[in-house]
Amino acid sequence: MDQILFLIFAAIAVICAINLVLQTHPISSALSLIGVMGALAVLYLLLGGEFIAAAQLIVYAGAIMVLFVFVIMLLNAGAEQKVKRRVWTRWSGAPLLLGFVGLMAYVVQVLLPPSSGIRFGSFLQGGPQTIGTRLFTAYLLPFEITSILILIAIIGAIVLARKEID
Amino acid sequence: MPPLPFTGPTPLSWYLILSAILFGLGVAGFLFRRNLITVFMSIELMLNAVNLSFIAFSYKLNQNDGHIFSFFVMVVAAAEAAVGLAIILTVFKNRQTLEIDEVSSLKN
Amino acid sequence: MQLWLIPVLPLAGFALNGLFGRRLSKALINAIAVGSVFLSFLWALKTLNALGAFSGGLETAYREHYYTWIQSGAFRIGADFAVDRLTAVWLMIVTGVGFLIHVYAVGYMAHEGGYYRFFAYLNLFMFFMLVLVLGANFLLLFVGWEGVGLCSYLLIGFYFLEKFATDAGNKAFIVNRIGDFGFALAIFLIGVHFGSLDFATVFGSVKSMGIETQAGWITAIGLLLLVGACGKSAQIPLYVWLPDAMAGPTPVSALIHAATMVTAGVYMVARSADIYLHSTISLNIVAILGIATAFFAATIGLAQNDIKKVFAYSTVSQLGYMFVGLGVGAFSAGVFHVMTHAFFKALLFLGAGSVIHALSGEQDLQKMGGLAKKIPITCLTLFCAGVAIAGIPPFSGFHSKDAILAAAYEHSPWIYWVGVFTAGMTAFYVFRALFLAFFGEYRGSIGQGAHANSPSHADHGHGHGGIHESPAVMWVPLVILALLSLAGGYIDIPQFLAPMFGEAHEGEPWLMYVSVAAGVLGIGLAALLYLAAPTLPEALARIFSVAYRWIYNKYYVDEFYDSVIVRPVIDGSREVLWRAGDVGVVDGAVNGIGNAARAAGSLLRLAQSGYIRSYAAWVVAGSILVIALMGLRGGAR
Amino acid sequence: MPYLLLATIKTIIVVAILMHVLAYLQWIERKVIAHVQLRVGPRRVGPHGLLQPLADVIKLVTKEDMLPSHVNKVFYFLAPFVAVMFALIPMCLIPFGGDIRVFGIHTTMQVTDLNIGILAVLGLSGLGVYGVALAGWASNNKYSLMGGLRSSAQMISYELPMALSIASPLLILNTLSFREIVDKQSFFYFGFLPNWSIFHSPFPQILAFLIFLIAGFAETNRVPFDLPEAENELVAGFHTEYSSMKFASFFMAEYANMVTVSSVATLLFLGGWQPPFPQQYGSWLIPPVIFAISGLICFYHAANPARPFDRYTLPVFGVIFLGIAGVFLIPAVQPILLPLFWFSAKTGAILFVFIWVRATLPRFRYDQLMRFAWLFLFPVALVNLFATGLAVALTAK
Repeated sequence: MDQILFLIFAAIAVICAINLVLQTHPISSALSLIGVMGALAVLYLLLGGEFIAAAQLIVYAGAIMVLFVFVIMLLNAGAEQKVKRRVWTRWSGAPLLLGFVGLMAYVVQVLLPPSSGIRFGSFLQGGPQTIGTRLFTAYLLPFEITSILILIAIIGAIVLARKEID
Repeated sequence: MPPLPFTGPTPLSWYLILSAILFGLGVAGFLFRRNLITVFMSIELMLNAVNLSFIAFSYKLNQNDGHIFSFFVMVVAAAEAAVGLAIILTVFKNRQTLEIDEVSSLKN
Repeated sequence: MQLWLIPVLPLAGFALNGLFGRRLSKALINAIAVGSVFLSFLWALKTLNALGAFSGGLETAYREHYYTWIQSGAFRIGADFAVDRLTAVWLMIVTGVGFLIHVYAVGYMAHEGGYYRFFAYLNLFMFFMLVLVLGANFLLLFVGWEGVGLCSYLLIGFYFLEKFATDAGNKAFIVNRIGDFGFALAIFLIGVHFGSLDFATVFGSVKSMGIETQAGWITAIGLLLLVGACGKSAQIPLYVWLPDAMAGPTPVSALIHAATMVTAGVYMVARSADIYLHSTISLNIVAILGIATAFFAATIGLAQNDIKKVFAYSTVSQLGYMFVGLGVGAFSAGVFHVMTHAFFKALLFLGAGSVIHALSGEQDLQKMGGLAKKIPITCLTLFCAGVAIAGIPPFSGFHSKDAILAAAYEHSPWIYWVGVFTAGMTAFYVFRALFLAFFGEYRGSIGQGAHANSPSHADHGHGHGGIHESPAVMWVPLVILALLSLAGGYIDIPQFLAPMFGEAHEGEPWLMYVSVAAGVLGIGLAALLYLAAPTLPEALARIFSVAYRWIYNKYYVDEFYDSVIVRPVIDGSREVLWRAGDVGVVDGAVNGIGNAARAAGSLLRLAQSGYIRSYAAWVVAGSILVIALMGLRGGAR
Repeated sequence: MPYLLLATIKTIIVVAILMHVLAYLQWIERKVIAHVQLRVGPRRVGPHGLLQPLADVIKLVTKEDMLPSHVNKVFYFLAPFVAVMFALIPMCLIPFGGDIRVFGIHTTMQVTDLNIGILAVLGLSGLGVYGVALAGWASNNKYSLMGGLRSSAQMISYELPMALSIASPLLILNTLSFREIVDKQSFFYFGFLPNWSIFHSPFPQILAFLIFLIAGFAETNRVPFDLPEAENELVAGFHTEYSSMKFASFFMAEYANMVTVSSVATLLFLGGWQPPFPQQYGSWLIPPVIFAISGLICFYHAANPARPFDRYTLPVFGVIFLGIAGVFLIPAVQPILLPLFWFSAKTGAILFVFIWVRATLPRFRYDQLMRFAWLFLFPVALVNLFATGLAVALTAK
C-alpha cells in the first residue's frame, strides 16, 4: 500500500516536473509546479509530516504560487519564442540530466546504510504540537530571525515594486 | 505463496532518488528555460526536492528537525518569492522583456 | 623623604608648558619653568639637609623603592631612587646651576619664537638629568641617559628652520647612539653576570670579588661603559658632536653641553668606580683617552675664532681632565673638577651669550674687541671665569685641576707633563678669546650684516645698533656664578667624597707650582700676542701655516669621519637598501603580484559570458564533480 | 479493507446530500431574495417552484456549450474543474456529527478525520483561487482577466484575516482536529450556557467570528465582495466566456465554498453539532416540536388555501413534516439525527445570513475592498489574536 501510493504520487510529481521544464509558457509551468507541490504534500503525509503537508499546501501552493500566477497574469508574458540552439546543446541536455540523476541514485545507494523501509503512520513527531514545541523552544532564535527576514522581504518588495511618483 | 508486489514498506532510497530526480529537473529547467519566471520556478522546484529529502531523512532519524528545517526553507522561499517577483516586475518595467539572456549587462 | 618630588617638579613644569604653553603668557611660562626648577632645588637642599649631607652624614646610600618596574623570574628591576654623596654633588650642581641658567634664559630668550617650547624642553631635560643621577640601578640611569640625549637633540635643533642646526642635532644624536650602544651592551653584560642591575647589588658583589680579580668580562664591561661615557662626555673619538652642538641657544650650551649633561659620563664612570678598580686595563684606557682628548681639544681651541667654539673645545679638553682624574684613580678629584668646571664653564658660556646678546648675534671674535667699557659686568665676570679655568690660585679651577694633576703624577708622570702643557694652552686660548673680545679697538660693524650668521637672533627684538649691557635677569646669575667660580674651590669635594673613594692625598708642592706657572705663562703669552703685538699672530700663522691649517680645521677629523663612515653608510643605504632592496625586491614583488592578479583576472573574464545560465552550468558541473567524488570515494563515511 | 469501503460509502452519501443541498441552496436564495424584495420568486415549476433546481440543471446540461475561438483551450477547460475540485474536497474533512454505530459498525459522521483538519481545509479552500484566476486568464478577455486578477488579489488579501481569526479560537481550544474542537465546546457553563467559542472563557471570540464571516464573504466572492463578477464594470467577470455546464460548475463551486465556510464557522465558533442547551432540559424535543408545528401550519393553510393548488400540495408536506417529527422521537435514531439537525440548523442560519446580506448590501469599490482588508480587518484580527493569546497565557495553569 505504501509503495503503491508512493509510486502514484511520485509519478505525478515527476510528470508535473517534466512538464514544468518542457512547457514554454510560464503559466503552464506554474500549474505543473503546483501539481508537484500537491503530490509532495501527499508524500509528506505518507512520511508522517502532517504539519509540513499542510504548510506545503498553505504556504507554497496557496501563497507563493498564487503570487507567481498573479505576476504572470499581470505581465501577461507570452510563451518563449523558439530559438535555434546549437546542436550539442539541444541534444546533450537530456543525456546529461539522466547521467546526473543516475549518478545521484548511485551515490545514494552507495552511501545509504541499509535500513527498514517507511511505513505510513509510524512517524509520530510530525504533528503540529511536537513541531510547534520544538519550534518555540529549541529553534526559537532561528524562528525569530526568520520572521525578521520576512519583514525585510516585505519592505524590500514594496520598495522594489512601487511605481515612482514623479 | 509469494508476497504481493508493492506491499511492504517503501525503501528510503526511493524518496531520495525521487528527490534527486526532481532536483535534476529543477536544474534542467534552470538551464534550459529562458523565461525569468520559469527559471525562478525551477529554483522553487529544487527547494521542494531538498525539502523532500529533509523530511525523508527526519523519518529515518526519527526526529522532526528535518520538518523544522523544511519549514524554514518554505519561509525563506516565501521571502525570496516576494523579493524575486518584485525584481522581476522591475526588470520587466525597465526592459519590457523576461528573456534571461537579454538581461546580461554583467558581461565585461 | 619623597625623593621623587625632585625630578617630578620639573616634569610637571614640562607638562604644563608643553601642553598649554602656547596659550600661556610669558610671565606665566617663566613662573612655571623657573619656579619648578627652583622648587626642586629647594627640595633637594631640604632632602640633603635632612639626610645630613651637610653635617657629615649620608655615609651610606639612602634609597627609596616606589614600585617594581620589571619582574621576570628572579630578575627584577625596581623604580628606585637612591641618594649618596656622589649623587648629592650632582643634585646640587644640576638643580643649582640649572636654576641659575633658567633665570638667565628668561632674559636671553626673551625675544625668541617658540618660547614655551624652549622652556618645556629645558624642564624636561632637568627631569631626565635628575632621574639619571637619582636612579638606583643601571636601567634608570640609562633612562635618564637617553632622555637627556633626546633633550639635547631637541635643543640643539631648537632653530629647526636652520639646516646647520638640525644637522648638528642629528650629529649629536647619532654619535651619542654609538656610545649608547656600548652602554647598552655593558648593561646587558652586567645583567648577565650579576643577575641584577641594582647598584648596591652589583657593586657589592664586585667588591666581594677582591681586588686581584681581573676577570676579562669585567674589563669588557668597563670598556663598554667607557664607550658610552665617551659618547656622552665627548671624548675621543666621539667628541665631534659637542662643538657643533653650539648651534643651540647659549643657555643650552651652558646647561647641557658644559655644566651637566656632558658630565654624565664622568658620573657614570665614578658611579662604576668599583668595576674599574677591578680592571686596571680599562682604568688606564680611561686615563689615556682623557689626556689625549684634553690635549687635542686644547690645540684645536688655540685657533678657533667663534667664541662659543673656543669654549666648546675647552669644555672637551676639561672633560678630558676629568677623565684623567678618574683614570688615575682620583675619582673624587675628577668629580671635584666636574663641580668647579660646572661653575666656571657655565659662567664662560653665559658670559659669551651675554656678549653675543650685546652684539645682537655676533659670534666671531675677529669682529669684536674693546667691549670692556661697553659691557663691564660681563667683562668682569668673564675674567673671573678665565682665572678660574686657568688654574690661578686660589680660584676654584686651581684646586680641582691641581688635585687631578697631583694624582696623575703619582700614577704616571708623562700624563702629568702633558696635563701641565694642556693647562698652559687652556689658559692661553681662554685669555686669547677674552682679550680679542674685550680689549683692542672694536672691529665689528654692528647694525649691518652682523645678523648674517646669527640665526639665533634673526628676529632680535631691539634692532637699534647700540651695544648694551644685558638686563639684570641675565647678569645677576653671571655674578653669582662668578663668585662661585672664584670661591668654589673651597668646597672640599674630595673630603666630602672620602667615604666613597678614599682619602685624596697631597702631592708634592712643586707639582702645584709648575702647573700654576704653566697657567700664568699661557696668560702672559696671550697678553703678548693679542694685546701687545696684535700683528704677531698672523705672522706666526703664516710661519707655521701647515700646523695652523691643521689645527684651524680641527685636524680634518670631521672630514675624515665623513669620508670614512658617513658617506659609505649613506651611499650604501641609498644604493643597496633603497635602489636594490626597496625598489627592486619589495616594490617589484608588490607590483608583480598586482600584475599577476590582473592577468589571471583577464583570463577568468573569458568565463564571464554575462549569461546567468552559463554561470549556473558551471555551478552544476562543479557540484556533479563533487558528488561523483563522494560516490566513488565512498563519500564522507 | 473495511476502511476504504466505509470511506467510499460515506463519500457517496456526502456527495449525494451535498449536491442536493447546493441545488436547493440556490432555490432558497432566490426565494429569500424574492421575499426580501416583496416578490414571490420561482413557483411555476413544481409546488412553490420546488422543482426549479431540477429544471435549472436540465437547462444547463442541455444548453449549447459554446467554445470561444480565442481562448487558451487547456486552461479554459481546466479552470472549472479546479474550482469545483477545491470547493468540494474540503467537504470530506468536515464532520457533521459525533461517533455513531450503524448496523454494529462504529464510525464517525465524517469522511476522514485529519488531526490537522482545519489547516487542511484552509489550504485546500485557498487553492480555489486558481480556478478563478485561470478562468479569467484563459478566457483571453480583458474583463475576465481583470476579474481573475481581482479575485486572486482579493483572496490572497482576505486569507490573512481569516487565518488570524481562525487562530484565536484555536489558541483556546488548542487542537486542529475538528472532532476535538467540537468536543471541547461540548459542556455548559452553569449547566445551561454553552461554552461555544463565541462564549468561551477566557476570551469570547465574537470578534473573531465576525471577522471570519466577513473574510468568508470575500473568499467566496459573495456580495458585498463580489468584485470578480461585478456586472456593471466587468460584464460577468471571470466567467464571462463560460456557458452551460462549466458556468454551472463555477456556480456550484461558489455555493460549495459558502457551505464550507459556514460549516467551518459552525464547527469552530458555534459548537458544531452540540445542542444550545443540555439534553436533560429537553433539547432533544426541539426538532420534533419544530417539525410538528410546521406540519400543523401546512394543514392549516391547506384548510383555507391562498392559492387553489395548495389544497393538494400542502397536506403532503404536512404529512412529511409530521413523519419527520415522528422519526425524531425514535430513540434508536436520535444519536444520528440530533447532531445532524443541530449542525445543519446552525450552518443553515449562517447560509441564511449570506443570502440576507446579498439581498441587502451594496457592493464595495475595489480600492475600498483592499483598504478594508489591510487597514481594518487585518489589524483588528491581529489585536484580537494578541488579546486572546494574552488571556490564555494569563489563565494558563
